[in-house]
Amino acid sequence: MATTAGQNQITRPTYHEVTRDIAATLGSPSRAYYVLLAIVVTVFVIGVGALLYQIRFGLGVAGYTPPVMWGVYITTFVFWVGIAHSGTLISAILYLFRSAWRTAVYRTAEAMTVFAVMTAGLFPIIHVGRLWYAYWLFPYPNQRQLWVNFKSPLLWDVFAVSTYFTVSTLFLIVGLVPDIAALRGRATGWRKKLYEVTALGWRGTDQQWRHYTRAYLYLAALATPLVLSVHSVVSWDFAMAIVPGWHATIFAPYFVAGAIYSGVAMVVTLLVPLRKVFKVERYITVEHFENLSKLLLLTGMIVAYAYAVEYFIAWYSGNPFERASFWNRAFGDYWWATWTMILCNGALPLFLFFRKVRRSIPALFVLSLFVNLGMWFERFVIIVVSLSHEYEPYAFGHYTPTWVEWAILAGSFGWFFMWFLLFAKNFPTVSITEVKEIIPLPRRERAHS
Amino acid sequence: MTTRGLLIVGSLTLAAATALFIASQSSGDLKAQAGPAPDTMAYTAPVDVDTTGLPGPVQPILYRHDVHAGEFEMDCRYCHYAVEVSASPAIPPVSSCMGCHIIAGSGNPEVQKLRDYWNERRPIEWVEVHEMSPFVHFPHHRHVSSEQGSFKELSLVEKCETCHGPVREMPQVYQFASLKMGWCITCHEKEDVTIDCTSCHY
Amino acid sequence: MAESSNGMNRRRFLTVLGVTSGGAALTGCSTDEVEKLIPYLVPPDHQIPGIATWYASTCRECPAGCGVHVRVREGRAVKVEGNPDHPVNAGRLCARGQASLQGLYNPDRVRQPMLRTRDGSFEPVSWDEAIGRIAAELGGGGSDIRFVTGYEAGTFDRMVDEWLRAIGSSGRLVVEPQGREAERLANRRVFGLDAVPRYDIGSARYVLSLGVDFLETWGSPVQQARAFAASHGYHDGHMGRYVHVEPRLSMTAMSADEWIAPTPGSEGLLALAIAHVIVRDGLGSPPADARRLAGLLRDADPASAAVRIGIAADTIERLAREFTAGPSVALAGGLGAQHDAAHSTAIATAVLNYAAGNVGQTVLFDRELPRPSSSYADVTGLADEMRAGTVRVLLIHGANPVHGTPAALDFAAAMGSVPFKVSFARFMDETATECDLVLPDHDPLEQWNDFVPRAGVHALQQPVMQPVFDTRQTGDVLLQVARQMDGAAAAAFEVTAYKDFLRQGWRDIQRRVGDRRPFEQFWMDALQRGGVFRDSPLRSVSLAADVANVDAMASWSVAGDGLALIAYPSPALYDGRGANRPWLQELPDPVTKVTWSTWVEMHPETAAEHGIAEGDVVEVHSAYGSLRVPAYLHPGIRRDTLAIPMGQGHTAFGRYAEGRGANVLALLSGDATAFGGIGTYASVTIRHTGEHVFLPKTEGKPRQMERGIAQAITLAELEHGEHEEHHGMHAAPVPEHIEDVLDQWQENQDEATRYGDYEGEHPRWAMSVDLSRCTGCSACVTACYAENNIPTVGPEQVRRGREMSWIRIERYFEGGEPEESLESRVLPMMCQQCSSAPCESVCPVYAAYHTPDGLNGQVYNRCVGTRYCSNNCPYKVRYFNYFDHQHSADPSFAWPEPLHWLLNPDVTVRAKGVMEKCTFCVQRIRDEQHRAKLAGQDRVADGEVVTACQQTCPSEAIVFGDLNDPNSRVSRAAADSRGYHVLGDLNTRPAVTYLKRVRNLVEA
Amino acid sequence: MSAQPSGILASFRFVDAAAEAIRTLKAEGYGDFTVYTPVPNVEIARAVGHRVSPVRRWTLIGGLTGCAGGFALTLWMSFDWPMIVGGKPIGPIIPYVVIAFELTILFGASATILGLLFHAWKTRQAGAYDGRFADDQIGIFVPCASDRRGTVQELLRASGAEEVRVEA
Repeated sequence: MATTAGQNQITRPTYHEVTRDIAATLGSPSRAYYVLLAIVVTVFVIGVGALLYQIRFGLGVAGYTPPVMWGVYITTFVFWVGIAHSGTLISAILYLFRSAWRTAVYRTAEAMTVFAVMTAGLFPIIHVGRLWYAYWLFPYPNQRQLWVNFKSPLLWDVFAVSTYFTVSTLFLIVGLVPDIAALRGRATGWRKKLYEVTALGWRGTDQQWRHYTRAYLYLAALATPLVLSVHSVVSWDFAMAIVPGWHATIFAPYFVAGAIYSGVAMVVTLLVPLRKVFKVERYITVEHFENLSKLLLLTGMIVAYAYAVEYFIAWYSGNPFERASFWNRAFGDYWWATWTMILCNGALPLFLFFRKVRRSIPALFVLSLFVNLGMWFERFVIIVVSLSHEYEPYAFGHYTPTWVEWAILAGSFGWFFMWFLLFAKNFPTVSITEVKEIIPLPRRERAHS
Repeated sequence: MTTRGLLIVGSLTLAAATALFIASQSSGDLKAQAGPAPDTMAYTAPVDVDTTGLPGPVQPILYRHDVHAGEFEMDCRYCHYAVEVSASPAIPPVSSCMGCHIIAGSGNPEVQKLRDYWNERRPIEWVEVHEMSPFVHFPHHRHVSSEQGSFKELSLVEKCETCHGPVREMPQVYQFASLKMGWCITCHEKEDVTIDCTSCHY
Repeated sequence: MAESSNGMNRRRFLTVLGVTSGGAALTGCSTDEVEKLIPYLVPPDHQIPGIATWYASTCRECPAGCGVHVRVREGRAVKVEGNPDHPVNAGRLCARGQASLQGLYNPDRVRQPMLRTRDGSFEPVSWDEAIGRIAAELGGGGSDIRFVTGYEAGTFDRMVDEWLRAIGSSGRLVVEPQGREAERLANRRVFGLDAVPRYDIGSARYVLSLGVDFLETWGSPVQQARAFAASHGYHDGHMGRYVHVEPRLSMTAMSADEWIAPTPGSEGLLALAIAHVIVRDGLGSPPADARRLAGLLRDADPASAAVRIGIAADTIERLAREFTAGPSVALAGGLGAQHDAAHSTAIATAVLNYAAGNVGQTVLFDRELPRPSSSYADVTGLADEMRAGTVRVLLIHGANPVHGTPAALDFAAAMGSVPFKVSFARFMDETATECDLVLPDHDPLEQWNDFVPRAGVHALQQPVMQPVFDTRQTGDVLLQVARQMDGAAAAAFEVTAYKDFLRQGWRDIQRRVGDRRPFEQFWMDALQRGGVFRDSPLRSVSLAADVANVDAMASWSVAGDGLALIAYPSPALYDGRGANRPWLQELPDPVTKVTWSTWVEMHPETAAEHGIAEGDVVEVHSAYGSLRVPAYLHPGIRRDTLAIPMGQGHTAFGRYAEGRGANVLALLSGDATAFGGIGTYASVTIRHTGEHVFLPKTEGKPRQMERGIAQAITLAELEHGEHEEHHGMHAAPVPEHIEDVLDQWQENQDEATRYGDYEGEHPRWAMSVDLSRCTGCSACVTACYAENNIPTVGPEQVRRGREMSWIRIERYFEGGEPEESLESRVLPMMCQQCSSAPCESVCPVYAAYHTPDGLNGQVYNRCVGTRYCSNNCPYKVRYFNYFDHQHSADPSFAWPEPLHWLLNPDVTVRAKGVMEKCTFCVQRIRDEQHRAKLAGQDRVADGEVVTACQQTCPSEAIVFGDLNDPNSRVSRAAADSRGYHVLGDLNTRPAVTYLKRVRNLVEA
Repeated sequence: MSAQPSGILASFRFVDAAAEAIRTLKAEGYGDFTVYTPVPNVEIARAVGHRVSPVRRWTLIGGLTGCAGGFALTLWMSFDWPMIVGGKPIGPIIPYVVIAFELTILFGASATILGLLFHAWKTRQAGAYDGRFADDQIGIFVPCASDRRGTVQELLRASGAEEVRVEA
């Protein structure tokens, strides 16, 4: 049992307090919550409207300009898949490493993962020309007797993303069961029914714990390689192509690091308001943020390093196409996107070397927003800018997104936050059981002496 | 167009024969009702059919394939004259109907309809029975002239029937096969014909 | 022809058939709406559904009069191709010819007779009413009746004359912008002969063009392109040399080995100076009396001339030597070079040709001279007459003077004072809208007619299908009018139908060509072959008596410190008559690659001086008017020169032409030049308006960044056995041993992928493109649009780079820095059908895959639209349907009724959201394979499959065939030492082999 | 769960007390008691002394099935309608590794969950329960016949149970 709690011993709450405080987060929320919910739902609906418009008239309403055949949609797809990664990282990898501080934040991260994948999964569909046939990408038996092309990285994506969604959802649910059991008694009305069902008859008997702990361990063990594979696969969508600026061996680690980077940033973005709104500062403390920001710093520097390597290899390989492509990135029509990305992802995080910044929650919040922005632009630069300057100079083109694309992008945020808000209101966003776990059960000796 | 020339000559004689045959027995209908068909006939078409409840779309004229192709054993190519030379088999021009029906079939209301069309110089708007998706190219000439696999043993009309079904017994033609891709492929694989996509899709 | 469909409504039949075949929408599942099949009442002769019938006719898109074969399916003309038997074009056709179908099916055709009402609008009237009306207006006829036609050489020409005579008038005018007035005048002066010669470019080894766009609009472009390819195309070690002299780098100039940009208007002087040197040094084999030219040439000594031309004197000396080294020809003329002194250019050229002994060798005069068509001076004359009110009735056929003459002339206003004006236009163009009665003529593809493109060639036109609309052939209308008039007019013609009149004429032709057969035989034979073709006897010419005192020194020069403006005819739109054909509008200009609009070509430095960037709207001022046009920065134009193409700026003429660009004629003088033509040069000043537009051009970057995409090599290098062009592809040199390993590996992979690993013997379809023949004329592009149902997307989409042309002509510039000659290269880029195609492996649903016969198959109905294939295509030859161009209810529908009748029933029309691309005309391959199989052939023979682009290429640059047949033409071409694969280093193993362009440069 | 058997339900505040109680119970030969804890606790687990959960076998089998299935699926489908793309072999192994890998994870994870549900269901224990056991109390339920109740209550109190009550 991990007795070395990441937080100082003085303010350690008792089991009862934990249950009470976290159960309190499920009470009727403030007005702000509903306002927020209303806003995100509206944004989501706008996005849906834009999508319907696009379906009616064709993808031409988006800004695609050959040779740039992939644009904001794929950029956003990669962005959300990336966001998803930190969740599993925190819940699985840190679990295997037995790092105690994760317990307070992993539930949020995990929920974020599930909803981020749900969002990401929509974009390949939105992006294809005939989305009503998107299901042809699945190898299902059909009268045509045709199958799919497993050599295509897109197929790998289909499998990777759907696997990732399934596993991370299972992971979330399994973690929730004991908590729900703990809340069962306190809830009332329809929620009581809900919890009684979803608790799956959990009582915390010795046998249940026996199987539970094992199962959880193996899930974590499986999720760990999965999280690494998923973004590697996503990166191969690009690395497998011959497009200058895509065709690079560094892509898999580069993308994984970037994914975790953006994911952690998003966790911070979510936790800061969350701990205020639900008054769980006692459980999600500055210590947690400092740990997160260390993670940010690490991954951020890996990403920055990857940028440097890309340019170096472009020069060192002597490949004229690569050189031209990267020259165009830095000084071409899209210089602004490239430099936004470098500033947000490479430069700003360096402030995290200062302990003051790491422990200043407002500073972290702002920084996390910048990182989110920067990571979106990273994908934009990789996808759009590389495509705009390929092999045929005659066929170079310049792509600018249209309002439809921006609306659908915004809509995706609406969709994501809508789910997150609904989750936060109805399920504990801090794990009751695991927070208790890092608090030792009272012992008789200590009590008497 | 020598093939077509021969076709026309051949089919005209056939037409003449048919015309005489019909003319010779003005009350042939009754005979057909009464006894079983003479041996000479492969198949006897029912005299009147109730179109309601018959499969297949209702046509502007109840053209009886079972009578023409079945009972009178007319060759498919008499009407669908292009089937051996062209990708599309051709819908018979009204004139080739009138070849016989200028004389034959008087008193038959359906024949009367035909004559009206002819006299009013109106084309007949037949309803398409075998609908194929527009992005599929089905070369009829290649199929009816095929010697591939089991097609070696088949007569022309049998080749037609592999896709079109027993048209010789259809008072009103209906779609016999699904004509879906899987159905095509099954046969192509069985007969060891190409299954290259661009042999049909382009 | 598709005759005798006895009253059955062909139109309805066609549309219905259109639904089931041609206009078929591509959807995933079959449509559930009920389709109707409508048979013929009586089948038209030799028409079998599903099998195309071909009719020989004549293209009337320009005066060249090429012979065509029209492909007719189920009674609809669906494709126009060159007539191989025709002496003019030998089976080839230009973009304008390919687009003639869009004239036939143009949705903006005048669908029935239209009469102007009091309020000025037009209302439909019956033919009888209309004809009655004309007869009434003509009354007893009279000399105050004027009949304007386009250039007609043949029976209709004769009929109009006879008809006019019958109604007692001689007021006949032929309005043809390419009047070639200057050349005719020159030959009058120099040889005493009012005619234009035939230039035998094919047998010349040295071509000197003095501003002539002989590959674009001048003379007979297709014939000249063929001849030029014969002369200049590289053929085992030999090729001619071509020098082009013009202030701007035109499409024709792009093929030149040397481009000389003289001071605008001074190219005549150059010709004269060359002649001077020839006579001075007695170079070559000049005719005996050539010395009579000495006096005329006296002042044209190289030294002084060079200064005025703006080149080095020794260049002139060199050109003179080159010119006389072998069979050569000098060309002058063309609207694009028609400045006020163009006649002295023509005179100088005639003199030069004579001095070099080319007359009778490469410059040939026919014995029988065509009827000289009237000049622009006559048009101005007519305008004056009309203003003076001495014209009572004006009839206009096949000409659009209101748009085609300088605004300064204000022809429209002049027409205003004519009481009754009749137009026989097929479209409501600027002139027709000024008329009181419009009697739509048949389209050339719907009518009986004939045409004499040159002496000895009598080409027939026959209707290839039932008229699309309620139109009537003007010949018939004239006969009917005559019959309604009293007295002489009625008696003048014994025939009642123009067809009979035509046949009468052909009885004479039969007599003249000395054909003994019965007429019907002769006639049927002529119909099938497209006419009767004889070589015409030549006449020998000698210098005119007073040639010595002809003044050839005149040259045009800019007024004051202004800039020279050149108004040149557009290769696609000609003088503007092509502007209502979407294919031609969307066809990128061969030089600037701009579509759907007008631009002003300007040298980058000139632009910089005025602070002008590409797309900035410039106001161009001349003495006669001003124009606002966006700038296009063109390195291939002199710093003191601007150029604007003709053809746009229509105020009428249908949805595709109206309100696009500007009409450059607004800047030109309304007066005829000394030689009686339009002066297409003007002195102008420019002003930056501060506005900006995005030019709808299809080009990304004009430089190929040393990527060796369009490669060239000099003749000298080839002779020295060098075949590598040095481009910067290998920045990091690969060591020898690695090189070997890579080669070995590539060989293995090539072996493995040659058949795409499919079992059994298959052909490997492949193509070769000879860049030493390709001129960039873009005929292949339009042919591809026609064959493959490619939608036109319009300027807005072109701006977004969404044009769909499966084959595009890439144009790159090399050099052009100060003190460095500018070289331009063109390269037709279509799907390379790679063996190891990057696009195939990334498609998740096998929509892109490799066929056993080596094609890079694209299954439209399987495509989901991930567009991954396009990202991964290094050649960028995959095109995506961003909108629903095939859906009639959609705003972006590309074939408004009846335009959809030209859809090729053998090719699926692609739907919204799918990727499409070139598949080497797979429908033609399959058809040939069916044919071969039924004919009992075991395989398709070489040359039996001909792709649309190959078929039409005027210079025969494209060869197509089976690479697995070692004896096929394409195999031999692919083995050529000039052969290379674009971006071959990517190991995509393309099936398209390009043969390097060869440049015949002078030894330094 | 089946009808609740009668027995003694004790609740502890201190984990070591509960552990001691468990040990004595086992020593006295009471095998079929149930321990309720709000969190998994090693000390308790040791005292109860279960063997390692068999769930891991499910994971293994699931994973292997996924891997095999992945290769089978891809290869069979490729050869069912062989189509050349990009001049590559019909059934290359390397790209299919990705699919096989993802299916390994998918099946492994799903099997683990099924295993958890199955075993948790198989080893379910009937007995009295109190909501506090999910909060901060440790509970022990000893099913026993009415005649033994006295001794068991004694035993549990002795090991330090705060509260012992009879569940009939």
